[in-house]
Amino acid sequence: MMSQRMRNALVDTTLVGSVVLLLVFFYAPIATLVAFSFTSSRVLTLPIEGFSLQWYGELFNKPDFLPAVLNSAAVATISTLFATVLGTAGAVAWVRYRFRLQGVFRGLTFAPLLFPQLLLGVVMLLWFSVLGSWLGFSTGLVTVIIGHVVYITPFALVVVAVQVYGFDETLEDAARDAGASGWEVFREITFPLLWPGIFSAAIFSFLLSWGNFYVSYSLAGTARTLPIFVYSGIAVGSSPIYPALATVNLVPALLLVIVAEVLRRRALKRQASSIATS
Amino acid sequence: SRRDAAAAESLNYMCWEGYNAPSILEPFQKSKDASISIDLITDSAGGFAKLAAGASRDFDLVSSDSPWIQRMGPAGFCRYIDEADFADQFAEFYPQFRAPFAPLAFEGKATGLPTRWGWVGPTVNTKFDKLETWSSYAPVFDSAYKDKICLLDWGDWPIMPLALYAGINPYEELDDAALEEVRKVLRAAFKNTRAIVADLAVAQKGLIDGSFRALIGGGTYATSALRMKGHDYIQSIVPEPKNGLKQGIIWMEATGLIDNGKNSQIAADFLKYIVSPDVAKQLAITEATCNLVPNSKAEALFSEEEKNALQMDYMWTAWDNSQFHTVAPNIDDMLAIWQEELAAR
Amino acid sequence: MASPIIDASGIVKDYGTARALHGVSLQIGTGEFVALVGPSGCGKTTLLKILAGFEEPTGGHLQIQGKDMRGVPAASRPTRMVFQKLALFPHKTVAENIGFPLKLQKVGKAEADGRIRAMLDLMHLKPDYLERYPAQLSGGEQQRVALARALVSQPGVLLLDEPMSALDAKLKKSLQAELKKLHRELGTSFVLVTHDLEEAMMLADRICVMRSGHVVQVGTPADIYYRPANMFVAGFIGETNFLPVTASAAGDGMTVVSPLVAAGKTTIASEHVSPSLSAKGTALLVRPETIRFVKGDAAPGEWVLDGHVEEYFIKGASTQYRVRVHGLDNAVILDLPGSIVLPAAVGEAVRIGFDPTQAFLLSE
Amino acid sequence: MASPIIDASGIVKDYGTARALHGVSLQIGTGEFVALVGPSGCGKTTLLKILAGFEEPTGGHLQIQGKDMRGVPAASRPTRMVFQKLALFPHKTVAENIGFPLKLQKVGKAEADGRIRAMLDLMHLKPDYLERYPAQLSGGEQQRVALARALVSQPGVLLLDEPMSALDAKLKKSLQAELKKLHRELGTSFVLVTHDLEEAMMLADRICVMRSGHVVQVGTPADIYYRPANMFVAGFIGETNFLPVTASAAGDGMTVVSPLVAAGKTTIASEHVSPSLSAKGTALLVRPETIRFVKGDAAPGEWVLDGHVEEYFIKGASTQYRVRVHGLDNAVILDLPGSIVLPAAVGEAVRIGFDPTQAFLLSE
Amino acid sequence: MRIERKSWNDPVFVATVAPLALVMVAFFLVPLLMTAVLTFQTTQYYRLVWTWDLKIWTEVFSKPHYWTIMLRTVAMALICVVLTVLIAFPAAYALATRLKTFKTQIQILIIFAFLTDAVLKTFGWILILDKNGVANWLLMHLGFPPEMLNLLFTPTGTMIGMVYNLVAYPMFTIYLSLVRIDRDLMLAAYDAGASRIRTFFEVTLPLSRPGLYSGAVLVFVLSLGAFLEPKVLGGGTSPLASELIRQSFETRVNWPLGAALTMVLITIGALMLATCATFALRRPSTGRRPA
Ligand SMILES: Nc1ncnc2c1ncn2[C@@H]1O[C@H](COP(=O)(O)OP(=O)(O)OP(=O)(O)O)[C@@H](O)[C@H]1O
Ligand SMILES: Nc1ncnc2c1ncn2[C@@H]1O[C@H](COP(=O)(O)OP(=O)(O)OP(=O)(O)O)[C@@H](O)[C@H]1O
Ligand SMILES: [Mg+2]
Ligand SMILES: [Mg+2]
Repeated sequence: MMSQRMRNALVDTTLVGSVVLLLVFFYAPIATLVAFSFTSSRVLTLPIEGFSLQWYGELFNKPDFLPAVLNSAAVATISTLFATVLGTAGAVAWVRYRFRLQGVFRGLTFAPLLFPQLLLGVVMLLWFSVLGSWLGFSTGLVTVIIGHVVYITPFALVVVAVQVYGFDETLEDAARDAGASGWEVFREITFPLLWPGIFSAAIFSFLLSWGNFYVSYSLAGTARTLPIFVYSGIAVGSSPIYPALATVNLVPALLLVIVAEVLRRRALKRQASSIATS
Repeated sequence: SRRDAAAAESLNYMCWEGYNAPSILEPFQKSKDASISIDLITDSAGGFAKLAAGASRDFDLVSSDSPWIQRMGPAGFCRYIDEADFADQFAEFYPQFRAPFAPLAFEGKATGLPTRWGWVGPTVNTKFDKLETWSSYAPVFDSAYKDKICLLDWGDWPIMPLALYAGINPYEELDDAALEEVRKVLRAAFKNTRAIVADLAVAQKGLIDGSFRALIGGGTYATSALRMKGHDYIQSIVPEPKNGLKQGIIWMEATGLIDNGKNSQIAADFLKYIVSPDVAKQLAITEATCNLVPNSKAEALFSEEEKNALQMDYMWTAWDNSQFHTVAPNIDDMLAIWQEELAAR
Repeated sequence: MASPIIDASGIVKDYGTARALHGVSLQIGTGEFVALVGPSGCGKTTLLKILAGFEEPTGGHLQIQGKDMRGVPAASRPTRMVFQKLALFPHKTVAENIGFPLKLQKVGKAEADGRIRAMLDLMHLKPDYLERYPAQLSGGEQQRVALARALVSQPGVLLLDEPMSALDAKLKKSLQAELKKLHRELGTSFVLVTHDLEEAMMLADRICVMRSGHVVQVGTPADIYYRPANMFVAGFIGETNFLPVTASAAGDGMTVVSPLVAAGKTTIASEHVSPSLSAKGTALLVRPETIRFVKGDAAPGEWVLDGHVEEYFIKGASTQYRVRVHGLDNAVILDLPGSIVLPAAVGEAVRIGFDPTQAFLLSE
Repeated sequence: MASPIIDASGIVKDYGTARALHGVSLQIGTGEFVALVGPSGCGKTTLLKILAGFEEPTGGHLQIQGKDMRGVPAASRPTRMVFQKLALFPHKTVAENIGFPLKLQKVGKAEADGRIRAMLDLMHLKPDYLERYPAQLSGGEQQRVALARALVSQPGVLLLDEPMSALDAKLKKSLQAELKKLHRELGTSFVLVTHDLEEAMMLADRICVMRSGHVVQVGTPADIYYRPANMFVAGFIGETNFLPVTASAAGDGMTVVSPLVAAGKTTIASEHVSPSLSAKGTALLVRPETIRFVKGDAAPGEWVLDGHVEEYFIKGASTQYRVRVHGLDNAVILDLPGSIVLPAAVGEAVRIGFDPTQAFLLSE
Repeated sequence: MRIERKSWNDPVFVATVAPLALVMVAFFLVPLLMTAVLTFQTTQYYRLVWTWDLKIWTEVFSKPHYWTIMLRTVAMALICVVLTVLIAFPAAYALATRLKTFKTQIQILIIFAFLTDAVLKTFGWILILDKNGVANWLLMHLGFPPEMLNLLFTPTGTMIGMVYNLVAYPMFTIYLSLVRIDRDLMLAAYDAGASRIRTFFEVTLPLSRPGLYSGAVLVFVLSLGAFLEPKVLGGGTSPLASELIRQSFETRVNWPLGAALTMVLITIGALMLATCATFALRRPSTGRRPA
């Protein structure tokens, strides 16, 4: 029989190992892309021939690359905002409230999850062109955002619902008792306590919006987002500019990781010094 | 952009990658004081679907595969053009493309102008296979090629060559017996198929490293860019006629004017511009793909390497041994069979 | 009461099919200090929550400051509550927790800081706890933070649900004194749920005794202790000895006879007789501290019983003896002032005596 | 102690940079009942958690049943704990909560059911609570479920962190009696953290008094109460009066002189003198219950002080008087046996007296 | 958890619920109804013809291959749910309990892995999984026989891609549930004599159910809609429902068929979820009976 301590060590190693393996898993294709982005050959075959940075130059020289990045960022930011706010409200209504027509509300806010997104885009386009001919507008970034909000909000809702579930409302009682109005209770208690869920929901919303192709493609009109840029390029044969794009993507991640580490170190130092002086 | 606001007219243009090259668009925008917004198609059917869902209201021009342009006439997305208005352009075309040009006509009315072309047959890597091996589609069904065949998942493209091999001309009206033959040939082909890919990059990579011995349904569109980069051991050929039935297929891209009620003159000007020799040359050689163009005057503008990449010495042989890719009357039945056989695999 | 600040009548509360309150009526005067006591699960917390507005009563009426409270949210009521489970905000520091009501009232930063520090002093908390989170405090420290949060904004009615159960004796004493002082100074009404009877008796103007959703008796500490409505109240509030007696009306008072005592017949004045006395089954309530060991002669009129010491506990200020007496089911409990030299050992035969006229007569 | 079941020596515990325990040493004998008392935040819970194996001590040694406990997980220790915050499993019913340790021991269903029901009876919980979830119980009911869960599997050492703070007096008494009975019957060691000094004195064989991470005194209840190591222990355990005196060695005992009392000089036997007495600042500890109102003559040797009644509290079994005496900063506290007729009113001039030879001499 | 009854007369409540409800009614319900209406139409010359007949539904119910693909999709989705949860749980648990120091960095790295375009990453997987790709190349250099792994263009390849793209969802939802569990509860279980594994199954796992379930639901619905992975990594030879719908919609330009298949997919998904929900909710997950 294994000793208790060895077993614990084994469990710890397994757990930490699972995270490490997961990170390796996540980054395996990305690392491969990064490696291939420096090839001097146009065709991506092993072994990698030569080294060059030409694809980075080509990527940034593509006239529609930067606009696509900007559009994606704008769409993702705005959609995230809406999806998170609506999803949070929806999650609270799902889990904590009982009201007339709740079944309908639940069905309506959940169903988009089940709707295949490529069809969602086309059917919404159908509807927007009807609306557009009545009200005189064309599809563009605004319709993309609406599409994303419809598509993403249910995801945000589910993620926030995890946090709403089992919420200790005596804390809200305590705040109300201290004289807080409904809004103050929300701002001071409910929101901060739901924050981890809301934050995760926001991140998921952003990622879903950022990476969405089909809904954007159907609703964007002549505007382009990053996935549209990638898709339409790759469909006719890719060159290493797309792996180069994957590398470019990593830069902010690494910067953020470093910033987080610096912040953590600084917080630790501050804490230590404040304890020392008190 | 600032120019959008300043420009006299703006055009919304749905097209394949390549048509949107700045070197093509910029001069036109400057000379006509117009601004052009691009929506890139990722596959022809998808573009059609998008227009069908109502996007046709917002577009002025479309460049896509010829059968889809041909469909856009009766579907009501494209306005028919008067071939007389484009007499100067037709005059510069190779004779094969001159008006009246049936492949782009519906009930005698033209739906657009051809802009690029090529042929579909087996695409092979001559480092692995001799060209003669592929003078017929037979290896597709040969167990020696098990798991080495790649079909390109571009709608009807991969179905047509296989039907031709089965002795069925898919561009004619088909009866149930003929459809049954198509079903059999698809089923047989799927046995050796390693992958059905929609992504040229994947197909090209497999072809170069030998994991695919042949691409079916891609033709020159899938390979000319590779040849341009020096991989000229990759070739698209057209098999010998079989029992009198031509086994190759000529594909073509065309550009049409979208029927959005504006009847824009500038759109028609662009149509003329895009088939002019200088522009055609640029359209032929792009970063992603290289293709032939119908304008005969452009031929003089190509270098020797470019001609080699485009397999120009082979083009009329291919033409002579090929069917023309148009709207097949029973395409929906064949696609349904394709779906069914795939599901049953 | 001229104008009760809280006027609850016939409050009923059901949880699903279980009834937690069966028509509770209670008036609390302005500036009054009322203690709520009763066995665990009798509905004390439920009643407080209804007063504070966290639970809607299933039935009955509730007025606070003369206004009907139906549908009035907790935030709009002049009540402030200390929760039994504290309900400290886990994401706020101690300072933010205590300062929360002030923040809501938009009290200036400087003043708020001052008041928070004053509360901290009052609660004997170290100033460097201000930046800690509740999870980093001990149980008693958390309770003090909860108390501070409720007190800091000087509410109209303070509802306290066992606010001092996790505090040590010394601190409890000092906070009890502070609470009493605050109560006097602020003139707010206090409703205190407590299990500590000494606490209830020391602090409250009136005590309300509850039992399984009913109010059994409301009265001053002396009423409750010396004139309990029935054996439940008597037994709940402090230790008791019940001596079965037969009673008969005799002029102003009652004549009682005990079969256990030799000269067991005496007359008890009417103020020592429960008003709700019923004919069948009467008992004499003899408090442990009124019984003594009879060493020499019995005092005149004293009832004397023979027994032997079963057990004793040194409780500190007093020593508790349990004396087994022939003819009684339960041991008789005596509370003698503590002393280093114990008056009797286990097993020793003793005589115990008490003055029956100082005892209280009630129904079983 | 021959073979202590728990032998902790020099236990140190740091939370970040804050030190919660500064080298605590404590031996607990097999079958012994030890109570842990001390001000809030002194480290009682921390010590229990280290014994149970939830926290690794920063320093020191811990042996349980003779085995070193370093790295031994909680599950493998013969200890069972009742948590201060209960830690009932919210997703399990009452029956599942109580039965959890049995389930882990693979006790058969029938037997487990029987034992769960027995615990339920013991804890005065209704059988229909079995299917409820903890959130549907009152605070006291939850505490009883937590107790039941700890007791059901009859552990070797039971660690109780304020297990009865939310219980009403009557229930507390009855559970205290049960706990004492269980302790006798099972022969397990009990370590009880409590704020209720009466509880500690009644139940424990020995009491360990802690203060800000240190053990101040360990001893029997009588030791702690009558022979406190210093003023902190004295003040913490029960009410105290300290009379400043000057002391000088006199044969076997000490001669003490009080400037406040006319005939203020007497000799105190050595067993009434703290062993750790230091020269400077000595005080006489006079327990409130040993002081009386002197109505007629003082008894021989009695020290008498004049003062007036500042306040009194009816505490039930006793009545507390606070008498202001000229020359003393704090009011003198008296604990008189309770009675319906009060012996003195607020403001009344009184004489109070006590026997100085029964008082205890210690350092300030 | 206390459940609050709300009335539509309560303005605050209306303000919380109405915007979402309105967005969904205006931009989802209408398209959904349009989809339903579409299923009763036919096409001619790639244009819709308004007919109101049951032709499409007859076709859907008479052709078994649609149902084969639907079943395959559901099976793949269920496998994917199981795999992602099995992978995500230990990682989420480690993140919640062990890796406190590097938590933020790990989270950032995971998030940014998802900022890279899915198409690109899938392409990256091709470069890895191909017979002469990175994985086999590495294995060969480690002394394994050449071309040992043949995962590309197989259903396993599809599954790798699906797990890759979806595992982050349950990981985050489970993490959210785990960090909320009071540590004392685990201590209480250890104390009662439970091993770490037993504690995990008795306390940690049941209390993390909200995260587990919602993560599973997200993975399930997203797997039902998976199209990229089967098409690219699966080599398109065993298409799933989304690809079927795409083909009907785009290649065949048969919208009524695509719409009908969509309705079938939604119905199957909803039924599956409803079944699982009744099963899962038979036992309450936070100790409060479902009200
Ligand atoms: N997680 C923590 N982080 C920092 N400090 C802590 C933490 N837990 C406890 N402390 C501190 O350690 C000291 C001892 O805490 P402990 O909980 O042992 O006290 P206690 O004696 O049980 O008090 P109480 O009677 O109030 O429950 C306290 O000052 C407390 O503030
Ligand atoms: N949410 C609930 N669902 C069902 N029954 C409940 C609920 N809350 C309380 N009860 C029951 O209502 C009764 C009264 O509960 P309450 O909390 O008011 O008791 P309490 O007097 O405060 O007790 P304690 O002194 O133990 O805190 C108890 O029997 C309890 O079991
Ligand atoms: Mg309560
Ligand atoms: Mg504690």
